[in-house]
Amino acid sequence: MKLFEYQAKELFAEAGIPVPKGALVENEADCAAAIEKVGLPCVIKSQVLQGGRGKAGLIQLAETKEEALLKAHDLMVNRNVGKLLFEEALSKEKEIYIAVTIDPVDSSALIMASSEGGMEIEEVAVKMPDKIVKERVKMFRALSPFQVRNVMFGLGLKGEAFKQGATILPKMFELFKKFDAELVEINPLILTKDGRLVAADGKVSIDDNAGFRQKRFPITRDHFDSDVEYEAAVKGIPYLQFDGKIALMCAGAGLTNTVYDLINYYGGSVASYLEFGGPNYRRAAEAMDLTLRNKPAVVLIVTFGTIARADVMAQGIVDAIAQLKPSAPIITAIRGTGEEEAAAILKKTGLEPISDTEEAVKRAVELSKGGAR
Amino acid sequence: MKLFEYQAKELFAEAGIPVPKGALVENEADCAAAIEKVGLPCVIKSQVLQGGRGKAGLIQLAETKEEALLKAHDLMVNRNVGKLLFEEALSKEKEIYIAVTIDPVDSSALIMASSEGGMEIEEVAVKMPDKIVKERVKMFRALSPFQVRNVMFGLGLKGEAFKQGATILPKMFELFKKFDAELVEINPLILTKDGRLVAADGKVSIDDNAGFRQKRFPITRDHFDSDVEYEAAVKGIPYLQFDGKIALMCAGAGLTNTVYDLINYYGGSVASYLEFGGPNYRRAAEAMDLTLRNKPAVVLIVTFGTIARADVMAQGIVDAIAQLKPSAPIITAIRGTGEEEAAAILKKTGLEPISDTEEAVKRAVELSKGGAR
Amino acid sequence: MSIFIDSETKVLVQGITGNEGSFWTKHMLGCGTHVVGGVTPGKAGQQVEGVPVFNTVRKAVAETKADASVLFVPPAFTKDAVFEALDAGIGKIVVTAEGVPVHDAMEIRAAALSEKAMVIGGNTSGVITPGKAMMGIFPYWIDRVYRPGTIGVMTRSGSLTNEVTAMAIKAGFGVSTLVGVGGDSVPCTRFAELLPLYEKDDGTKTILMIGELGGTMEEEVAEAIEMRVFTKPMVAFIAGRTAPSGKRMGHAGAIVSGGKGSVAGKIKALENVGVFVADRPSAVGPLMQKAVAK
Amino acid sequence: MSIFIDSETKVLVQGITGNEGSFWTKHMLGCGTHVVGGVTPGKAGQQVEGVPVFNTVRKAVAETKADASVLFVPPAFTKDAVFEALDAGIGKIVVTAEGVPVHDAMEIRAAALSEKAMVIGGNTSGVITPGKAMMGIFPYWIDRVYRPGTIGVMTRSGSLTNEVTAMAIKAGFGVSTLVGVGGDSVPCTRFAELLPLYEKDDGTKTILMIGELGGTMEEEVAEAIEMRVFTKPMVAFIAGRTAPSGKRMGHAGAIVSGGKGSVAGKIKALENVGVFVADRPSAVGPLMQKAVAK
Repeated sequence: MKLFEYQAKELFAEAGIPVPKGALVENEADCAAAIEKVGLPCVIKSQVLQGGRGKAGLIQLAETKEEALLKAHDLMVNRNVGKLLFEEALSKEKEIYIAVTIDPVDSSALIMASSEGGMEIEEVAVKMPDKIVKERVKMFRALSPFQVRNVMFGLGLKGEAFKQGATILPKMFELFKKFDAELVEINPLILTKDGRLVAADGKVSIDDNAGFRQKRFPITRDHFDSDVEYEAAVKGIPYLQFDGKIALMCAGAGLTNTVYDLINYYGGSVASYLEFGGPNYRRAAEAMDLTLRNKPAVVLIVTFGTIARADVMAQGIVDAIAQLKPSAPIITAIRGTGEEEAAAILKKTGLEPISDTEEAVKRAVELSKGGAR
Repeated sequence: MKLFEYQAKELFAEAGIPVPKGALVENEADCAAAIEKVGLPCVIKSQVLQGGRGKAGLIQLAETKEEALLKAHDLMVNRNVGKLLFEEALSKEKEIYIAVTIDPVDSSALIMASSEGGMEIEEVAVKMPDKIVKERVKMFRALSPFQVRNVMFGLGLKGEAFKQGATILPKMFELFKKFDAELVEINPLILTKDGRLVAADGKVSIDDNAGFRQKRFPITRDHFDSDVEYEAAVKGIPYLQFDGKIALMCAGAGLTNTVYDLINYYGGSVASYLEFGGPNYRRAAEAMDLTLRNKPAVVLIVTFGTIARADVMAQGIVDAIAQLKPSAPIITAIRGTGEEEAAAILKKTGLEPISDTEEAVKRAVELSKGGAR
Repeated sequence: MSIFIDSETKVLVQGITGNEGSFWTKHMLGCGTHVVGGVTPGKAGQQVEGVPVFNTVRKAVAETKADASVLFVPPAFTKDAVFEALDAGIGKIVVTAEGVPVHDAMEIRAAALSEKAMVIGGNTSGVITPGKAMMGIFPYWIDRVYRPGTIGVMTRSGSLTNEVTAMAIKAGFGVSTLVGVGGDSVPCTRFAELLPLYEKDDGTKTILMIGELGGTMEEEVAEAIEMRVFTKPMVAFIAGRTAPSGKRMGHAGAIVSGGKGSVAGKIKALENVGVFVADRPSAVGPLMQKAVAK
Repeated sequence: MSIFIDSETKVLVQGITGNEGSFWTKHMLGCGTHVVGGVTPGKAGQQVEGVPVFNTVRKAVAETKADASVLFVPPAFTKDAVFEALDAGIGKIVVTAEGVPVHDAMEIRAAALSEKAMVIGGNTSGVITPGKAMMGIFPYWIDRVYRPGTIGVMTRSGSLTNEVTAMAIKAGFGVSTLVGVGGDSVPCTRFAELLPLYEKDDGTKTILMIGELGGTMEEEVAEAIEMRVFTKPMVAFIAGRTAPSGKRMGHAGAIVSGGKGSVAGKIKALENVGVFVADRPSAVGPLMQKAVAK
């Protein structure tokens, strides 16, 4: 789960990593007080998870109070941004990129740093790979002081800035460990004209699988683009919403991705992606309820040899249909142990069991384009 | 540095390891209040570092207040014990040995446990090695829950006692790590008749080399048998006091031990052991001052090829003699670079330089027995 | 004739007394697996499907000489259970749990590498040598998928494996050993690390690799082929060719971000070293025939 | 003709700009050591005795191809400095510092073992191949001790090494390589771990082991001889035969406690496997002649 910038900075501040003076605002009425608190000029930053906020106009600089209020109004009202972070504007001597992430091959923590802060690290990696300093920290080992020095010398820092950087990195590493992070990133880490290092932005991503021991930041509606995605996440059912016509209800992520591909190959479009394999096979009704929210033209159900018998899955789907009475046509390809019984069950409800996945996809695409049912 | 029992138990209590109700007393006048606090019957435990306190009569059980006061008086006045720890007497269902120590070969932390608590582990190792449960914790790894279970199953614990033991061991391990301990031992860990596990005794030994980061327990006069040993320790000069006649001032621990052996071979006896090699070679006067405190019959100085030139060492000794004017005869075997110059310097002060260690030892032994100078 | 597991492998089941553990112990026995013992702390002395239960892996190994272990242990306790197996000298471990924290998986992988052990998973169906033995949760009874043969299958998926493997079987082939490395972002064993085993195995003539978007595992396979670490013919199917960037597609590891992990990149890397890449499951059968003929 | 170090070994000096570091750099160069670089964070660009100084070991290795490093770093920073050297791929490290915490030494030893590196020390004079090179703080100029020859010396002591080795030299011998494993209770390399190196070294005909009370290093040597890991003749001198139990005799590792580590036990173990044990330094020469004749 990605944290919002203000949450990341909350962690930074607690850990002792310098952050700009800031104030979080959820109501337009509080903007004036926020500006008062952080001073002028100030930066107004939309608290949304999407990348490229600057280019998208979601981060604004304001010189005067009036300008700040106007821009905040625009973001909150016209751009529909729920939370704004007001921050003091910093003077920039230098911008640094620094992050702690994971290296799944080496299974180590990977520190990446670059003196080209502000740029995306992927861009630096392509354009000037020499500018990236990498330092791997072995599992079971602590971050050693020599590794911190390697990074700071690699960034070309000197004197006071070296010392400050050498205290910031271990704190980032500590957060990485303590919060089961997949990423702790500061970009840019600004060296101000008066010689301070300050985390001007912050990205922290926490491993969803560690939710049982990382309870501080619960998922919220703000983390998702739609109500349904949020609801599905709360229910623990993998679900993604798109703007096409065919809703997928498949068992197994790999199979779902394959069906997604096939729909595109055959010129169809996907309305939603829902995976109800594994332990979710008993939750056909819940899954179908979510699936129908986006008003798909067709529902396509594909499974093959899950832990549940095919007939059990078929019965679950039949029950769900009886309960929810979907208006969209339903195409099924339910295979595996008990598939004959499954076919019989489906037929009884008027569904035609299809045994070949591509056949089922073709049928769904035709139907989604208004073909005969 | 070994901690006193009451210090170990202070750490245990802080860490959440159950200890008996206790009260530390430094003045006889406070004994009554201590008994009041811990209740009767009570155990009165002399806070000294020597082993085998029970057999030596330094731990006493008292049923009544009068008995307790009498025994405390005896320990403090007749046995000259400075600190007494009064503790509630525990009912014993079972006694367990459990310790975390180091394994220098495997370079792991070594947990040793035995259901034969109360006995010294070395004795158990000889008499019933099967009763010892060993669990090694690799460096860089945390103590894993499975290892705790291995120990608790190995001890044959069940139910509530298993659970309590499984919380105590990780706390011991934490203390071991946090305090740079060479040993954290509970012997016995008592299972009381009402089903509680309580640390009835505690030994913690902290690595002297970690003194720069372990400052909580400073060395005190109580840690040493004599004032001189305490003073030498404060000065950082390795010194041991014995009751023989020849005081050793040698450079290098190995050479000192060899001279110690040779003196015994030749029928002599050692008054004190002082090592002034390494960085201490500039401190001849301090070293000689300590050496003379025990009023030795002879001072024997042996060095061979230290970092310092032999003539520098010889000059240091000559200066120390001039300053301290020792009455005991001094035998010197100072070899290495500049030994000719050293010999000349010594001769000038009336000392006879000897080049062979065994020769020097023989001479010292003769002198210590009243032989001609 | 197989890698990782055959009917001689002495398998332990950690978490054997749980619902999943006992259910799949029955099925593992049913398909021929030599399950010699189970471990659940505090349940020593019990039996599950005739298999003796021990309190600790150390004890179980001492009594049964087990050399492999499959875990039915919740994600929160998986790291401890794997460490317990490694500590007891077990060199082959399968983690079925879905939801093992990434930091735990990294520690498990690091420990396994340093102890020259192999941990398969998490979030996997496990390993199966059809007709002989399995460690995990396969519907081995589906004959049109789990038929013995000479294709080594390695996969990141569950159901998709059935879908794709069935296509190869339909074309007249069978499976030597199928290994699911799992769908997590840090699989404890990576595709490329299986190749030396398949290379050495006489029973494996070709490989069917079922990959998907995200990560770099398929690219590493291409590198291994380039380095001639692996020389047998290979067919690959990679799901997620049309998946949108930045979305996590079901599996934790199935995400393209910052331009990394795209299926197009994987296909290019594989085709460059002579791997036959199927664009859809139905293409797998014909390509496999072509690969074998090579 | 030597173990661990010869005149080809490219040596780095960590902490080179300190008093000790610069003083001994001069002497190491003086005795022939190929000192290629030094490391002191923040002092890159300086020179010490003509040797270039770098900020990090990684950089120093990249520039100089150093394959060994000797540390003149205070005990509190020793662990970090050793880890830095290991991380940079250096396989031979000498720690001269006295007072390295035991927990740090344990971590160093564990890291070195897992990375197949050798860390000598702490609390040692280091390693010297007389006439060729040294890493450490030996008074190599004392000719009646540091004379080239065919005896491999391994020792826990400093001055005692001079005392005892001089006796062997006096009897007509010389030293191939002398390794001080140090007097700490957790030496990062143990006597027995040097034996395979001495066994392989053509320049070493016999071993002189200078041990003392405490620990089990001498017993491990006896075991290695028993296991035929080492087959050359050996003379040993063990200090502390008459030392009282329970007292720490100078070195951190020199203590007999709970009946463990007594010199009597060591001598018995060694004599059992044919080691010639000298009861005093003067007995070493004659025994060495006897050993060589064997």
